[in-house]
Amino acid sequence: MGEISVRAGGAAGDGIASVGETLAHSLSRMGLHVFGHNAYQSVIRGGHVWFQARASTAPTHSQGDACDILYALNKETADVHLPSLSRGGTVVFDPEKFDIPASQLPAGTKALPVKTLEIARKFTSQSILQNAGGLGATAFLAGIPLDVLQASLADSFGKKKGDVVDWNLGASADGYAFAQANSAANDHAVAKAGEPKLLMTGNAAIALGAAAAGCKFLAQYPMTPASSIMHWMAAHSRDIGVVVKQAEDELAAINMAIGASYGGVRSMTATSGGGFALMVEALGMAGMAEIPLVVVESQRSGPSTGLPTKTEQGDLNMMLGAGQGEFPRAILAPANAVEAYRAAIRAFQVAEEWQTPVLLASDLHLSENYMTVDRSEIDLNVEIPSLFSVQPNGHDYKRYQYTPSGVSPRSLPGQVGLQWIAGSDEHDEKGHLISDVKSGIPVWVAERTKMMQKRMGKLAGIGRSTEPPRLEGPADAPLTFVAWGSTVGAIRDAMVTLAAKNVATNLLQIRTVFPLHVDVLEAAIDRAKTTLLVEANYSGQLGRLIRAETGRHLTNRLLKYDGEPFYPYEVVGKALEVLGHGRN
Amino acid sequence: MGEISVRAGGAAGDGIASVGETLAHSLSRMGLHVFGHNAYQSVIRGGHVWFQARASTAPTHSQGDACDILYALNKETADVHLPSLSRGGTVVFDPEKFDIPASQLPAGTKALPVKTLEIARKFTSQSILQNAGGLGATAFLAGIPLDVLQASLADSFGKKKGDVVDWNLGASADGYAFAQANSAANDHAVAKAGEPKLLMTGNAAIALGAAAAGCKFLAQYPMTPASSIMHWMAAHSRDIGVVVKQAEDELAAINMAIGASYGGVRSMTATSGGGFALMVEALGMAGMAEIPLVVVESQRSGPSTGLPTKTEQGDLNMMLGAGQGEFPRAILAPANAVEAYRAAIRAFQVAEEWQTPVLLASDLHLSENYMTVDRSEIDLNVEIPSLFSVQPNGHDYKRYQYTPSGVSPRSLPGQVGLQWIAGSDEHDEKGHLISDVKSGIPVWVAERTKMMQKRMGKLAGIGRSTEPPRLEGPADAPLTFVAWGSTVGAIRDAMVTLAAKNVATNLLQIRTVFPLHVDVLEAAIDRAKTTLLVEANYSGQLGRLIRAETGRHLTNRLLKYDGEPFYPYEVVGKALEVLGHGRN
Amino acid sequence: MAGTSAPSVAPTVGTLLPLIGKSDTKPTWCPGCGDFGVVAAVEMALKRLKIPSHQVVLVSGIGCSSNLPHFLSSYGFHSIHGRSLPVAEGIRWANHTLTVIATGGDGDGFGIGAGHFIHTMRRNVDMTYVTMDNQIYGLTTGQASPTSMMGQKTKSTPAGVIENPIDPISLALAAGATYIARAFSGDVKQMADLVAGGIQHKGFAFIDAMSPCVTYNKINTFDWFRQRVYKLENSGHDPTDIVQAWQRSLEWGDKVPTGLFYKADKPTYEDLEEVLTAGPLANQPAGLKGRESLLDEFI
Amino acid sequence: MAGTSAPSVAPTVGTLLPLIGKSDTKPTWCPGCGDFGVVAAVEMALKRLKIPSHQVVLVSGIGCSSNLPHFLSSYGFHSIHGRSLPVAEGIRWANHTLTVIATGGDGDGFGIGAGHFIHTMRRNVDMTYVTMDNQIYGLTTGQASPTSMMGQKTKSTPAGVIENPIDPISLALAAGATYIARAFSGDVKQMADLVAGGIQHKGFAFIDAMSPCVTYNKINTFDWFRQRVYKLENSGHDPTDIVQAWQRSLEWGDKVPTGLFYKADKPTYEDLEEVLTAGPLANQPAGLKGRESLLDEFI
Ligand SMILES: Cc1ncc(C[n+]2csc(CCOP(=O)(O)OP(=O)(O)O)c2C)c(N)n1
Ligand SMILES: Cc1ncc(C[n+]2csc(CCOP(=O)(O)OP(=O)(O)O)c2C)c(N)n1
Ligand code: SF4
Ligand code: SF4
Ligand SMILES: [Mg+2]
Ligand SMILES: [Mg+2]
Repeated sequence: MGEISVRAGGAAGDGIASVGETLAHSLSRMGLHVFGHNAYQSVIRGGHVWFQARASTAPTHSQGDACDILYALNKETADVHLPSLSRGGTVVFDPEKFDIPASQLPAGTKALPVKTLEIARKFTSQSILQNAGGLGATAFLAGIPLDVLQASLADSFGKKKGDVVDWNLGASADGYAFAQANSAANDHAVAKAGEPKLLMTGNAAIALGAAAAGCKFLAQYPMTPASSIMHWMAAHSRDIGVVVKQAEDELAAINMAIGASYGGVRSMTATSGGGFALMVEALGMAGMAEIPLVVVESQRSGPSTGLPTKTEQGDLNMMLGAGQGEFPRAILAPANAVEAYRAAIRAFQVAEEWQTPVLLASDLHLSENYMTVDRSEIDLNVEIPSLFSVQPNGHDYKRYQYTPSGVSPRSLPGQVGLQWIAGSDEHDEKGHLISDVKSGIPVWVAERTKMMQKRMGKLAGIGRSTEPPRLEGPADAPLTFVAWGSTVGAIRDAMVTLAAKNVATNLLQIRTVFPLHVDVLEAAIDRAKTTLLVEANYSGQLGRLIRAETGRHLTNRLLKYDGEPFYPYEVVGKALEVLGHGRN
Repeated sequence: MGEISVRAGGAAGDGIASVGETLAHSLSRMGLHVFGHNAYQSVIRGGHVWFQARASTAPTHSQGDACDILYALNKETADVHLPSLSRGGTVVFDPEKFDIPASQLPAGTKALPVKTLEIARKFTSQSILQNAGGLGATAFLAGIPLDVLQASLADSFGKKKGDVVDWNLGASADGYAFAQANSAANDHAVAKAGEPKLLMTGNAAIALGAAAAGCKFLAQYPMTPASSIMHWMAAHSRDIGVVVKQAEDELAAINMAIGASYGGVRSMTATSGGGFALMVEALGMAGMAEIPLVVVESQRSGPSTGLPTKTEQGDLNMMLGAGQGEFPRAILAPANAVEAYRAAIRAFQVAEEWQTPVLLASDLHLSENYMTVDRSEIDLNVEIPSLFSVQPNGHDYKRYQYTPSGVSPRSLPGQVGLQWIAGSDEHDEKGHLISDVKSGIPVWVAERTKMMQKRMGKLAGIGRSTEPPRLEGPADAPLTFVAWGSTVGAIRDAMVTLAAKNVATNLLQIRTVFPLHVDVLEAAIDRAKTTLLVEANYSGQLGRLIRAETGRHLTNRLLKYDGEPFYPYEVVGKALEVLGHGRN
Repeated sequence: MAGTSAPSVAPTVGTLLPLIGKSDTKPTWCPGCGDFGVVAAVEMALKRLKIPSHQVVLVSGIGCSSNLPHFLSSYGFHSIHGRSLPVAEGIRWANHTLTVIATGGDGDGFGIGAGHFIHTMRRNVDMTYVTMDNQIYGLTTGQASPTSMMGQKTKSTPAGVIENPIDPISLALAAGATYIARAFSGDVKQMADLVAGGIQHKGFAFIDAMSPCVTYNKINTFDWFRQRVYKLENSGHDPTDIVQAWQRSLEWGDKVPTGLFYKADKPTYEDLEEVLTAGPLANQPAGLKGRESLLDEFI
Repeated sequence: MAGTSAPSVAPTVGTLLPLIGKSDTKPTWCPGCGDFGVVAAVEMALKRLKIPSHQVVLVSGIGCSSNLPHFLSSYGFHSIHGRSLPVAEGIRWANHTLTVIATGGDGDGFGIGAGHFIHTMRRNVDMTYVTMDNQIYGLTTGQASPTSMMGQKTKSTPAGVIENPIDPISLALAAGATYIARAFSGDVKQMADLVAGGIQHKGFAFIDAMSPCVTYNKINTFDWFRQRVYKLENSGHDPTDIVQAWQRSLEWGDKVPTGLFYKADKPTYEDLEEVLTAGPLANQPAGLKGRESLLDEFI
């Protein structure tokens, strides 16, 4: 198994994300599995940002722990990241900018000074070009062939042509050549391993999945880490025929999406916790009026504005409780890009089949990081039924007709003779108000109860339409991880490490956070020898939910709420501790 | 024990609430315990509304089940309510308006036709005066002395004097005399039982408690059933020196209240579920910036607009989950007017001591119904510490200083040398941002963790400052009711009925819904022989919370979500069923 | 609706389809409420324009006035307080062959909904918005509204309102609505004309319908208006002149102008949204079948 | 603060207290960002007026611009996106001896905050509001804002903006602000004068500070403004005439007026709120001790 991790760091505005993306793309084009971790701050220029591209012939589920090559654009990067440089690793830097004393180098690592500014000056006076030289040197150390690097680099400029592209290609070649002449490639340097893979962020996967599921309307208000769903959709809007509306706020965004769904198109909104808080009221309206709706909630570090560019899984309680009163909902929780693509499709299907809001829970770690996907894993051929299925039956049409499933025939405005009034008030089968002159009158009191039961009854069906928890790994392992969402990635990586240490573990992934598949879950927990709950929040919100629904109390916990993603070593350490192997 | 229930019904706009309030006030002035249930619809005129005043020499905790006297202003009232007329009861109506066929009268009841319109015409052509005659007749049947009735009636016009008042007094005397001449008083007719009691709605009790606790600022947006908190405060604003601001929406209301609290006054906002949904985001800001804040959430029947004038306890999940990320909060749940008064005071104390938002969970049944309170139960002498306790220590002042309790010294704008920036972003002890250029840097990642722990650590102290669950009734009873909020009332009444049947029960009242006092609760549940969870919602939200926190699953449940309050007979029936006594 | 064979929601031309009429729900407004005039005017306008009832969507928020959609025979969406406009926009963009009319109260539209009001107007969405402005919160039993006049005593302002009322007309002018009118429930004919004009107008049409609340507003009564209203069309007002419109919008007191303040021709949002040039969104094909080339960007 | 012996938050007169200055937090804005000009102007204005730093509260929402309170030495509240104005109102009413200045971005104030913007102005709350209007969403890395011009290509509008921008000046006129100005970060002196004037003004003062985003808005740059700005005070403009102000507010394109558009004297909200006539709320006694007679109404 060949595996390498390459990290580049600098100040915001230095172009670190481009360097990182180019490296990640080069590696995925070599047919490697790649995970690209983009770490940034809530500031546009300055501060400290970094990007880690981890590539392997085996699947990569997280950013990994250490790095084999560190490209440090400034001193702060060296200070912060040198401790993560693994034995045999190399730090690339420009001695014209700062120096790295030998004493700062971890044992068994070396420094490769590359005069990136000098290289750049050969082409232009724009200092940003320095990145190209550093990129070239870094790529050589990682084992990326020059032609692969240069193709990725050229493509990153899109359709742009001209000097800038040429300078970049030239400088990167110079950096590459310099490293080749002055250093050996890293011991872990990778080689081409197969056909190019797709590299996408969770948000791109969600947007793509939504479009594939028939989404025609996206209303959104910018908010990290959900914004890039809108950016992707807006960039493709005309090409794929999706109307993208940046609303004046999240209140408008969700209400527009609800209106569009009522009006006859599949629609979606996306936001993060603070924006979702503003959508809480309208979510209940979708539940009450039985309007299909998909809402992406990409969590970030709270409470309140919190750490806007850092990850967390702290909004589960809010998603569970969003909206006054009770109505059926589903909460899907994909762990990586492929799962996100499929969850988006399923979200639309569940929303439409059960005529109710569906939440797709993401988080910054999933939404904004890069993951490889095999082309064969993305099936764009989604069956999309017509929404115009109801046939006129004139005055007798009952939009909210009682049915065994709880789902009633839905007409769309413009259909002749099937008018109805969607409403947020309680209503009867025809949609007529119960809330005013009928409320409190015994026969209507009973009707209200029935209508509540009809709506809430859909939860059973939603359970059948959504994915139950999945057990991954040897069934009889001594330890069962329990987790949801992107946290699953570090666990999957940790399981490989643990297996290499002859410690078998398995993973119970909660793919649908609500409604929980209680029977499956109870059976799995009861079968587990020892459990370890892993969540990126303070109080163990999934653990609480599991206890509320099954009574099972998962007492071993690895909780983290510092904004950083889980590192596989943390999971490994905790697993060994729980198993009594002591920390390693 | 003397007990009587008097019900008046008619169309909205008929003045039913006035009739009912006058009856209720007359009864409470007689020193009786009174519960006044005001049932109305979401329509200003027309529809069907009624008011039941239940009075007793023993405490009344709910509207009771049946009525002994029914004053039917229209036919609909007779149709809807005659089935509730108890044996020996009388229905008062005006034969000029409609007739009640003998066949419609339940066994053992009688009709007393009173020509209320004719009486009214002696005084004026305004038909609304008819109520006075009917009121007089009803009062006589109930045993209310004429002078007590007339004093209440006159007082209900406030400082108004003149013809209208005189006409009302005259017509009520005529109705009274007519009933006296043509009927006997009801067998359950009550008599003066002691000193006048106070009669107040839950909302008045909350507003009074807030003012007593030192509230100086209320920002609110009208929403049933919370509006009358604002109405009471606005009516007394100048007298008691409280600024009342009707905001443009609930977003503004809570943010104004937060601003005012930061600015140096105790402040509050109040709303119902839909409005609370809009406050979710700012609630988290109060948690993050550690701003004391009291939020009253008076629940009504959901989801969404639902049944706006009907009751429910369906918002617990929302209150628990409100806000992205995690921050400490408390949720207090009083059951009646006295408890509401005290809970309001405690809410302010907890918010201030722990510098965090406190929710006061009410519902329509508590907020808008009338309950008697002994004057001695209302202690206005609340100790109110100065908010200006921090002394300048210049440049070293740390607004978010780490302390063992998690509470840090708080200065107010205007204090010299103690400037700080309140913020919704993560910050260090001084309030400086961690969210931008520091985020992700290892030392600050650790600082973030510490700051989260400081805030969340306050939950332990909040637990000590709030009321644990209370067991009421014989400790060894075979059945333990578990309930929160206004639902407790019908249970208390049911316990009396059950005791009379020699069925002992007790009640575990959850007075603080969050944080739960887990030790006390677990012990109480484990000690209980059988439990019965009673909640006004679909899914048993408290039961779910209890299971989440204690693992105890309360499987016997009486859940109701039709908008109507619990009736004691429903509780009695379910208790007997659970105990295997069969329904009675 | 993958493919093009899906049933269409485009107007069925040439067939005689039912026009709008009363629904089987009787209005629950107080007798004498101004809103009766508004529902009558909306019905008249739609009938006059011969728009079949299945082509009409009435969207409202929450309030006495917002019950309106229940009383007519079209499609409707009785949404939540303050959000009628974004819901209406969504409907309109899903299917811009529909006639979308938002209705609601002054609290709904200018209080909690103020932000959407401004933004929908600047977008020049091609729809009509009729506010039933009674200068009070009716359904919540009589608190001050954003259009309540200074000094008015209400449940929430027992000592009188102390903020300047919003003037919806000047706000609409500032925000860029392209058809701006004031009507009065005491003159249903004029109101119907203004609503019909608004529906025909290409762009955002706003009609502030003064619609007295006979129960809670004892100041701005039918009589109060009758003594003050005068018609702009009889007063030499030029509705294409924005400065004149602005000056007229300042008149409120002894004289209250009704009629069309302003009208302008500008491209609508739907004109400018390129995706909609291919027809109503609800009729366009959905999904990405056969669009494998979209994946190339991820290599 | 039961009783009157509580420490007072009223201004300490006669003592020489520190004026505002820079805080120990360095601005994190991009080099060249227009917001540097705004923070300088606010500091200059406050210094000139000699308001001690403990008497000042800077309130903001969320955005690049909303970080401003951290960079000065006064009290401050860096709140949530769009809510600076209600937070500021609450602070002001808690203690109306404080100088309350709200600051924030165009998205913060005119997008998500539009409703509060309108309502705070109609109330004529005695405070100052300075928007750092860069016609873009900076902190979220470059989406269209409510003041982005038609056609501008951004991350959220790759085919160009298709809605008319909000004009904050005309909106403020329509909503009843009593001091309305436009400033430009390229002229810190004028901006400081306008901010100082706004602080001194009794009533709601709004200063739309055009503050170019050098990273994401490549259209409305410093140069763009420099080529267009002219000063109202040099142009015979009469800021007491609302119709002139309205006409000037329509100018945006080849010419962009800066300076004071409008100023009027009207009672403030704090003047009219009777409870505040007894002094700052924070200094008034609290609680109901000895007020047993209040219970009589419940008999
Ligand atoms: C979020 C929210 N807040 C408050 C309410 C309560 N509410 C219902 S109608 C209404 C205002 C009614 O006034 P208006 O919009 O003028 O309509 P009117 O009844 O006068 O026609 C309010 C505040 C609500 N339904 N939702
Ligand atoms: C409720 C909510 N929605 C969205 C965001 C994300 N957000 C942060 S700043 C911002 C807009 C920034 O634009 P502007 O207010 O113009 O300030 P600028 O950065 O341009 O100074 C947005 C949308 C948020 N913090 N909260
Ligand atoms: S309360 Fe007023 S607005 Fe509501 S229905 Fe009655 S008259 Fe009309
Ligand atoms: S992104 Fe724009 S607004 Fe933000 S700091 Fe940079 S230049 Fe200023
Ligand atoms: Mg109104
Ligand atoms: Mg901006």
